[in-house]
Amino acid sequence: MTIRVLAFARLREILGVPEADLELPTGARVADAWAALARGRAALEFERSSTRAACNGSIVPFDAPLREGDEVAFLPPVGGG
Amino acid sequence: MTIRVLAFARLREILGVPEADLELPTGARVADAWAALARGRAALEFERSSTRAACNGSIVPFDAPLREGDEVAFLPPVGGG
Amino acid sequence: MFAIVRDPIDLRELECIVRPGDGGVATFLGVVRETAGDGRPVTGLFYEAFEAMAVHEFETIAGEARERFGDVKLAIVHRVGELRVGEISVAIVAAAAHRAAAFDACRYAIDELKSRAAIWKQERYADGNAAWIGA
Amino acid sequence: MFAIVRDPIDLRELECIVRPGDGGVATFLGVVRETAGDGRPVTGLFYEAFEAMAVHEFETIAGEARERFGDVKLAIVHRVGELRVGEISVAIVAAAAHRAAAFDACRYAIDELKSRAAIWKQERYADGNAAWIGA
Repeated sequence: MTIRVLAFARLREILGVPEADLELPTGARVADAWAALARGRAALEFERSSTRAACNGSIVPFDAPLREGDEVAFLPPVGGG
Repeated sequence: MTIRVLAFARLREILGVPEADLELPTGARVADAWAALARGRAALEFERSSTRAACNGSIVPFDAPLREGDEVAFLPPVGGG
Repeated sequence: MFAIVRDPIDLRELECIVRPGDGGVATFLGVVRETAGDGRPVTGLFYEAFEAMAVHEFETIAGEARERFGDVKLAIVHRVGELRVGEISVAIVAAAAHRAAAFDACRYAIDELKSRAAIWKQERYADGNAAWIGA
Repeated sequence: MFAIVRDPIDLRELECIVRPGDGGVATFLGVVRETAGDGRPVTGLFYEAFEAMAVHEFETIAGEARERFGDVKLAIVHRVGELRVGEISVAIVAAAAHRAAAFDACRYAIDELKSRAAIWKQERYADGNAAWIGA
């Protein structure tokens, strides 16, 4: 299935693009999307513990299941204001 | 001696003018200036307990002495904002 | 900037107090409401001030705010005369490096202004009556 | 009014939320400071947002403020992109019948926005370096 991935701030810089499509096997979870991104990007490993995930605009745990067409956003610590 | 008197809001309305000169005997106090205004103006009696006095811009007690040329302001309860 | 003004308050003038090190600006605007405290319809308010004393009180209040909340810059302007519903009667701008001091100083200033400054307000009602409102 | 904007924030648009029954309007402006938290000179800030989520969070925060502080109307606008020193990054306007609710809601909104909203800030230093600032 195809998942849309968004990344912001430091994560966007490490990823190199603000968004990308990922092909994941049916039954994949948010953590699998993260692992797919982290492959070959060692810098992402250091970000994992401070990163939150949102699926279709709502914060979800990393073990949340994904469905075809979901939009998964990876959010580093926020700093607006 | 001549004293300048200022009155605001309700007190100004009762007095009929925003300011006036009063002739008072040497040694007169703020309370004497008030009494001179209150003569013939019964409505001022009801205002006395809620009125503060300022002499030359600073709050003073009613027994404060006055000097020639002083500016005495009578202030009803404030209500700015 | 501490002033009693007769014309509509220009907030941009007050905002000139913001300094390059200020990261937080808290503002309070008092607006003429369409109803009195007791619910009666109001057509407008009339304000008057003992200008010299009121301005001096604004300066004193700003000094007290600096003592309490640290390096905060304040502007306090109150309008006098006839105001219609929706018009701004008082504007306070507080600027500081961080937001806590700006908020605290702004709130302190309006609270103290209302309870201490030589300013008076008359409510004018739809039925033609009017009443002076004392704190 | 809840928005992420790219152009300079127009405070007059936010102030349109004021209703005829509102007597107190509290505003907060976040301004780009010339120094970072650690004292280093800053040439500007770069903000980015997950716009849909940030705007939704603004709405949620406004709803929470109404639950806590009563009938208060909020506008929250955050700017993104490159901002220079002195420019406004965020503006919050809170309007209520009385000043306590307006102040409380304004402060609640900026506190919550800073800790929760999907917005990121990069400090850009005079020496050419840059760093993302996390809450």
